[in-house]
Amino acid sequence: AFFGTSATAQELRVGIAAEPVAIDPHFFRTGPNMSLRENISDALVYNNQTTGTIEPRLASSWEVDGTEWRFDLNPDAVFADGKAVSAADVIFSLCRVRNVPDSPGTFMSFIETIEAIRPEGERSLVISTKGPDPVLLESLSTIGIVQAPSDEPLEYDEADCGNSDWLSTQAFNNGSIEAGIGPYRVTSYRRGIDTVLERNDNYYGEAPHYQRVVLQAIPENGARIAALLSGGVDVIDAVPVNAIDQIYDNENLQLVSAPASRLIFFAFDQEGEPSPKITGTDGKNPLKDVRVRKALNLAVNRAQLVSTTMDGIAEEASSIVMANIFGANPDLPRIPFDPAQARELLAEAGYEDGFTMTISAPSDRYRNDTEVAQSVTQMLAAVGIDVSLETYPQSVYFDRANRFEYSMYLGGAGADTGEGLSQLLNLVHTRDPERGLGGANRGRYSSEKVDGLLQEALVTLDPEARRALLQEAQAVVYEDHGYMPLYHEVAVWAARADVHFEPNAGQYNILYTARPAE
Amino acid sequence: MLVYAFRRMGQALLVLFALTVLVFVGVWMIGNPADALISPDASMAEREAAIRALGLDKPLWQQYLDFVGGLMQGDFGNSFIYREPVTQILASRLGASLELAFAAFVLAVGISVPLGLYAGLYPDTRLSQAIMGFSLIGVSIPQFWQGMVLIILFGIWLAVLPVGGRGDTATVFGITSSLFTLDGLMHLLLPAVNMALLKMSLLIRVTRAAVMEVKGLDYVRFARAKGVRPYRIVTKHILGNIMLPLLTVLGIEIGNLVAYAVITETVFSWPGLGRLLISSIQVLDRPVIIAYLCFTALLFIVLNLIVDILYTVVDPRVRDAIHSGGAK
Amino acid sequence: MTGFLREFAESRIAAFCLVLTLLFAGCAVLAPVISPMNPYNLSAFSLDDARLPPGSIRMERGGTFTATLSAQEGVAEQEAGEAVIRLVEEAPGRMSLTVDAGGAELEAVRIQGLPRDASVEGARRHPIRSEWTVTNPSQPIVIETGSMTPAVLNFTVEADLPATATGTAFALGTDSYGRDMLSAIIYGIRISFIVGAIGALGSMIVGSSLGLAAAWFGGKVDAVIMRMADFQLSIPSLMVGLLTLTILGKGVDKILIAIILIQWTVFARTARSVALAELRSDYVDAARGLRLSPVRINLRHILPNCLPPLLVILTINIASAITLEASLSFLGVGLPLTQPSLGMLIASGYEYMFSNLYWIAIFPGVVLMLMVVSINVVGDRLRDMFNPQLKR
Amino acid sequence: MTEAPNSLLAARDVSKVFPLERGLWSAMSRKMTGRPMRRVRAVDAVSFDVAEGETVGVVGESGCGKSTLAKMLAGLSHANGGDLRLRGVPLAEVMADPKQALKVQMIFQDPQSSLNARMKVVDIIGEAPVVHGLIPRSEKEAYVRDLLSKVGLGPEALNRYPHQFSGGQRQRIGIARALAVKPELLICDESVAALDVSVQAQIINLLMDLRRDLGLTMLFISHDLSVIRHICDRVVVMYLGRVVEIAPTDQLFSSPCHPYTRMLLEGMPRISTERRTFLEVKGEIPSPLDPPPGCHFNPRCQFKTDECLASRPPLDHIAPSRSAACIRWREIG
Amino acid sequence: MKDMQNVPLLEVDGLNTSFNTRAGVVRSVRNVSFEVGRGEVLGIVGESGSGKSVTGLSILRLIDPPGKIVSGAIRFDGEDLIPLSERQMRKVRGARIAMVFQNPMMTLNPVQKIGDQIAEALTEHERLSAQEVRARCIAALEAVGIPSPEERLNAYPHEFSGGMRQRIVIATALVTRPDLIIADEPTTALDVTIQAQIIHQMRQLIDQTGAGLIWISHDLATLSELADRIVVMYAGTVVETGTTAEIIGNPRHPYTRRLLASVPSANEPGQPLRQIPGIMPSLLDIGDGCPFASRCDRRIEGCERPIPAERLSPSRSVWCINMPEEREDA
Ligand SMILES: Nc1ncnc2c1ncn2[C@@H]1O[C@H](COP(=O)(O)OP(=O)(O)OP(=O)(O)O)[C@@H](O)[C@H]1O
Ligand SMILES: Nc1ncnc2c1ncn2[C@@H]1O[C@H](COP(=O)(O)OP(=O)(O)OP(=O)(O)O)[C@@H](O)[C@H]1O
Ligand SMILES: [Mg+2]
Ligand SMILES: [Mg+2]
Repeated sequence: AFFGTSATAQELRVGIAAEPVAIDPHFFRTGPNMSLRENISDALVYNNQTTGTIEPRLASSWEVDGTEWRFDLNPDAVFADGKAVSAADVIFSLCRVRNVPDSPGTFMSFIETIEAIRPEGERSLVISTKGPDPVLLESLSTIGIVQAPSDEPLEYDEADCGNSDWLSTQAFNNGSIEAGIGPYRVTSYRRGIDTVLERNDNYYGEAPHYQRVVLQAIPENGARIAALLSGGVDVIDAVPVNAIDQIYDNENLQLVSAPASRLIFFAFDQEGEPSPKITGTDGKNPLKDVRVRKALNLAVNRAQLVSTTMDGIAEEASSIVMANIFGANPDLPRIPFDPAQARELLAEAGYEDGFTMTISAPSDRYRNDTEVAQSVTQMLAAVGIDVSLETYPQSVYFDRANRFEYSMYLGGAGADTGEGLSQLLNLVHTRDPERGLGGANRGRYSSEKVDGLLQEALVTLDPEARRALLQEAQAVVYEDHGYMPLYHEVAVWAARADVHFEPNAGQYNILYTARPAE
Repeated sequence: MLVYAFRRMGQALLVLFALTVLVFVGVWMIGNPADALISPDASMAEREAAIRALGLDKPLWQQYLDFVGGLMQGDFGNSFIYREPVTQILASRLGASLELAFAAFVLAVGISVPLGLYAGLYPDTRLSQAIMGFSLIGVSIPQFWQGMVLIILFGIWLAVLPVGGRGDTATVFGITSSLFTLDGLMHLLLPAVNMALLKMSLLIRVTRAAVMEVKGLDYVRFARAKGVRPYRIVTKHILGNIMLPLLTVLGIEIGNLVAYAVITETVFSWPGLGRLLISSIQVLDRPVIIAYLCFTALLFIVLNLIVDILYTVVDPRVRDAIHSGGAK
Repeated sequence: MTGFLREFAESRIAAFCLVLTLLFAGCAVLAPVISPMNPYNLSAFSLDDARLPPGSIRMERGGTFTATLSAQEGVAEQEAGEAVIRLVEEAPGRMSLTVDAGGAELEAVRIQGLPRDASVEGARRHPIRSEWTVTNPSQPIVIETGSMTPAVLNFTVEADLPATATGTAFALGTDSYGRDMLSAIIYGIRISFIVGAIGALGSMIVGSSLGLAAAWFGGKVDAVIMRMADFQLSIPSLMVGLLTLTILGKGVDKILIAIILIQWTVFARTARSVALAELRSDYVDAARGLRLSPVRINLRHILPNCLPPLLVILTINIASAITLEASLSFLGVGLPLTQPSLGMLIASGYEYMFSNLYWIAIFPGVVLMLMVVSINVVGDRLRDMFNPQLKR
Repeated sequence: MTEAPNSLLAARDVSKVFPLERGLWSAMSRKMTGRPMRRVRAVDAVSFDVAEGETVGVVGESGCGKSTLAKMLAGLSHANGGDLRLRGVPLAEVMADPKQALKVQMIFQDPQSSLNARMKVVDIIGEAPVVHGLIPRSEKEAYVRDLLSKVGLGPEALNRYPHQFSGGQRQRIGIARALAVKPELLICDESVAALDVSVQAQIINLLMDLRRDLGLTMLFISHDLSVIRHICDRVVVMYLGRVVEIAPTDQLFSSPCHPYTRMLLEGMPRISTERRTFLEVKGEIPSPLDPPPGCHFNPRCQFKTDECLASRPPLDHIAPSRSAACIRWREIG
Repeated sequence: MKDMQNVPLLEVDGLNTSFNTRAGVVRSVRNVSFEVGRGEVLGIVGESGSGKSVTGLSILRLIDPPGKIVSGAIRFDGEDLIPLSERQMRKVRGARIAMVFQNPMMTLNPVQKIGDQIAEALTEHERLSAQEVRARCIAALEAVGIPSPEERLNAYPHEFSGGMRQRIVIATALVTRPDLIIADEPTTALDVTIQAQIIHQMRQLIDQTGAGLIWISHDLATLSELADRIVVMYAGTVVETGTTAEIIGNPRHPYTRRLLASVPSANEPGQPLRQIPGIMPSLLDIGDGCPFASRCDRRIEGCERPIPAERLSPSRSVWCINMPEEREDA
């Protein structure tokens, strides 16, 4: 019910666009689940994407020596039954990630590099990785630690760790098992309606302000705004672009935002010959020609796209990794908007009359995705390409993308772990299903040089050296015009003016820092 | 007639069978549930793991056989995303859907049939014209628009009604519903009105058209010649004779109210079945879709049966027609 | 014919709505001729014109001067093309900014990159970003610098020369792509009218035929048709549409097929129910006695008597056909997004409900409303006229 | 009974039964209580012949199955039993051929429900002849106008709808419709009942002209005995679904053989300036739902014997082209 | 109330009823006047379409738009019905004046049991127990000769033959024991024995309660034996009124005369019946002259002008300016 009760000092009501599908922190790797997990199930460490730092959580301290990571657990952290968190719980949790019953999308990729885990007494453990893993902490920050059913630590291996009782997801969902230790605990979870959180009074860290938080599922944009305007909720997430102005003008409300790491881009099919959605080129794929890719990049007026189509709720992008994120390359200049040169380049490449191309975009995946795609379509049309747009709901869209049915398609890729390497590996590394690389690289951009740089970064622990490698890789992609980066998203929340709500670059709803505004 | 009922049941089974096949093939044609479920950024290995976990790596016919096997034991399978029995998921939404449908139905029928009667009886009065004009609102303004206007009007400007969600529930006679609490009713009002408006225009118009047909007939005049009260003329002689089209429309609309309140449920964040269906279609959650459609198919078949039986109750002539098999 | 029209026009409102309906039909036929702009030609409109309110005139952008200021000692001066941008510290924490564009009037000055606690007098701050916009700056712009000290001055100033009008007017404003709303609506009417009218009419033809057949033949035929209807009814319309179009591909004709597949059931069941009662009338026997063919008896004798409720459903289904097309196109299986129907315009305009751009949100809806209302009123009037009981 | 040599229509033991109870509930309750299904024997083993060119009258109490019989003869409803032949060919076969079938036409008793409320008179009458190619479409209006004038309606009727006419006017539209397709056998179900005598005279003259000129055969159902007497060659008298007497008209009127026929003739009103006392029906009027055993007429019959209660009296051939279903016909006739 | 005895039960005075059609005004009833006394049977005859039913409906004010009672007075028991409100009129209909409609097929509601339809006429006017209502319904059905009435109460109209429906309608009219019955061709579908039964019942009612009866019919024979007085209508107007003996025995208006000549029994069997050449004029915008003039062989100068009534005796008027001589045999 979202009306009548206003934000008391005791209760915070949040209208969320997408509800978590489970309370189980290991069940399903999607934004809403991970967002909830941040509040109810602490990981070993916290990845503060806003500041770009890793903060202690269940692990009060850690040290690294090559492939050996040693974590000391916070002795104050206790589960609901009063038992302190132990190494056995951590091992169990990491093992469980591989063995969550029926998970539709696991967190497995975050623990792939872990070779072994060794408890050192009750409150310490050592994780050894297969090779140097510079992003282990970021990876571990995504995995909530739940209480192991038995005190005896498991033997960590890549299979089932010799265990069979993995705690069912239902048990988490119906509240018979706690999701772990967090500032809040879930007291009621009604799918399609709401999730109610109560303050965890045994929490070892700073106590959150609100006694109760109600997360209300309001997927429809208008309904979510209406709920805020009518006072039914105190905070909403995923504020749609078109409503920003009105909320801004409303004295009782405020907007908070954080740049998010997700890059929205167009990818070019650089392998198909002919390319599936291009005609009028005698079977050639013009997108394999760097001049054409450059021409397309120059044809797009990113400043206008951001200021008009996105109404300023985005950050123009020229390369893959967002400025705040580890590995960003600030030296790469803006990609200029130069339609004249674009036409010249097209002519030079032999397409003075352009060519016919259908570009593809999802209709319900990213904020404003169709509008953005259509704006770009318009811009490409303006440089003489006979371009049209097709859009699909995501259930159809990505299936086709995975079958390489597009020539130029709209995509988005974030830095899940809060640093650039994973994003780059996913997006610009040559597609290599075996090793799980280039998974999002459905245009099949491929550069040996980039691959080499990224491989090296993968085993470079020294941050500065690694940063340089990532930056250089991006410079290569930039020169190659391997992608058409458009912008990085900005996450926006709206809240009542009397509520202090902190934005989060990971687009998570961080509830425990919320409090009444001064 | 008993045979008739059995035959209808047999036909229903056929319909259900066709439906499940259609959904399997349809979902398979539309896209891959795995892609709709997992994050597009996920790695290939994870994707394949997920596909295996969902059983989508098997050939389609095998998946279907597995499904039918489960069905034999009364198991509709687990939802792809929630990994919980779909029957349980559906059941959790049914209450909200039914009460919304009920409220909308009561509103729609309670208001529109009298209005339609009036407009049909006195077509030339101002009020009738106003009713007819009003009835156009329902059809001509898209429902989501209407919903938002209601929200803005009553939720934001006047701020007298809640704008979404289901209110408190109470249990009376073993039925848990928000119909029994004030808060629940307040929450129910706007969505019910939103849903009722569209049905109302339909009902007003069907009623009016039928009344205009019937009111000039001799038996209505004869009833007047008997000195029968206008009220009784309307209820017995006119209503009785316009029941056929009305019942048909109602039969379908009740089904639609329960099963496809998607727009209203979305705009008003009502936790009903319609929204579940749409989100399931979006992510191609096949088990939910199938169970859902089987449910609605049964709903419609039963409603249709009831309507057919009611036909024979309200119009004895139809009874003859059905039994003597058409025109012959 | 004239007598018919005169009779029709006895209801003023109906006459007015007939004119409107014809007007909409005219839009459907003549869209390319009457619309000021071709909204399907993507290169014909530009984001420069996006979101202009109704009555705006297309503007040719003036030039923009951009300068990034970084100077010390409280004074900065930067040349940007023909303009000179100066910054002077007036008092601690207060600076004044002048843009000298060689005497030209400026339309707007945007200042980006100021710290969060800075502010600019008389300017509007962007809701999210640190960007301040001063419209029509005549005097020096005063900046409260907040935590920024003159020593580390580092922000960007953009100054726009006034735009010049080039003549094309947007009577109903433009949408977020810079597309003329009026043209988009006219073209949208074209699609929606065709889809709505033909789709619903087609459904009525198919549905009533099946319904009549079910009533006439009874038995097996009845069972098969009615179970088909059950089958169809139990699949949500959106899903039927999705499946049909996924199998058949895109296109107006395919959408029409989908609509007919979806809508025939209501017609069929209504026609059947009324026909069942009519079949008992002597006039049907009389027609059979005259050895008229069953087709003829059904179409010429029974159907007209079933028509009143069918017509009601028809007019209502027109609206839902239009909405259905919009949803299907929105899901990407209908018509291309770049060729929006009225329904699509409404669906996308709906996103602007809570924005200040009322013309995007409301106009298409108002037009649809007018269209549906007028079609309905015309339909009602026709029905009344063809009701012999009301005949004089 | 042997078929007459020039027999056009021959009915042998034709029956029609209407079930009275339908529906799930009554079916179930019948199953449980073992009660037999209730039905109306609307037409019960009726046999007679109509010769080519002959006009046969059918009289009988209301509800005795005349309309039901007429509909069966017109091929509009199926008999439950017995045999119907048109010129020796089973009726079902005749009806399969539209050209042949058209030759049998019926004028319905109820002029209102037999006229389609949504069609104009010109279409009601003119449709079939045009469809069957009897006249070209262009001549439809003239043809209909001509027919209308024959039944005494003016041309302004052409474009009106049925509800705008008086009862008699509607009846005449129905007559015109049947005549429009040039039938050879015309079944008139109370076709002149609603007409005033002057119009009735006009219609009867018209029918008699048609009979004379085209050899039209007619089955003429009526309550008006004076009309029957005027135009019929033979008369079939029915009572409660059965034929009780068949006789040439003059013989019937002069010497009725069945008590019911006698009662009818006695009750026949005559134009007079005297007031008459109208008598109540003597005895109980039997119900078609629950007909009395034996002769159906027995509860009202003054000649009743015990035998009349026991078995159905056969339709005896008592004279050339005369039959009666009464065991005491000799005493009565 | 003694002086009321002199007031006729029903007095129709200068009634005009028209239908406003697209083609023009159909003047179905023009200047019709007649009286019905207590215990009296008034017969109305006339060409089909001459306005008999419309007259009957006008008395009960049941003319629906586009029809309208244009002028005239309908005094029932001395009280004019025209100015009454619908509510007051409702008390008259059914209870005091009952009507039997012409078309029995359409007069009964197809979806209501006939028992309810008969009972309705009672329960709307009187407070009665369910048993009483049932008993009276059964009695009424018996009176009109419907066999096994108890069971038939639960049947629907389409399960009856035309004549049976007609009897049901008559039963409905009789069940309230009204003061005046307007019977519009009530026995056309009935055999003479049943007709006699029905007339017998009506007569009984009349004799017992002093009710009046208007009997609209084409059946001159029955009328001649039943009616006290007869009104002859033609094309919307009354052309002749008089006692039955006067009209039947000695018709004076050319139309009446020719009408009587058309009766089959007045003709040689098998020979063409005597008919009136021509057709009734259209009632559309019909003038006030003699409507029969166009078909009349005695037409003279002046027939096209309004025809005054010729009062031949206190009970008898003829609207003709050139009426034939009295018959010798009368
Ligand atoms: N609704 C109407 N619209 C136009 N004309 C009408 C309407 N109802 C009746 N009439 C006309 O009024 C005239 C009188 O009709 P009415 O029913 O009174 O005739 P009638 O004397 O009862 O004839 P019948 O003996 O055939 O029943 C007819 O000519 C008829 O055409
Ligand atoms: N559809 C039906 N269902 C049940 N009974 C019926 C049906 N049609 C007719 N009957 C019954 O069959 C019997 C004969 O009816 P029918 O209409 O043939 O009589 P009829 O001789 O034409 O009488 P009338 O002279 O009154 O028109 C009646 O008892 C009637 O109740
Ligand atoms: Mg009959
Ligand atoms: Mg009449």
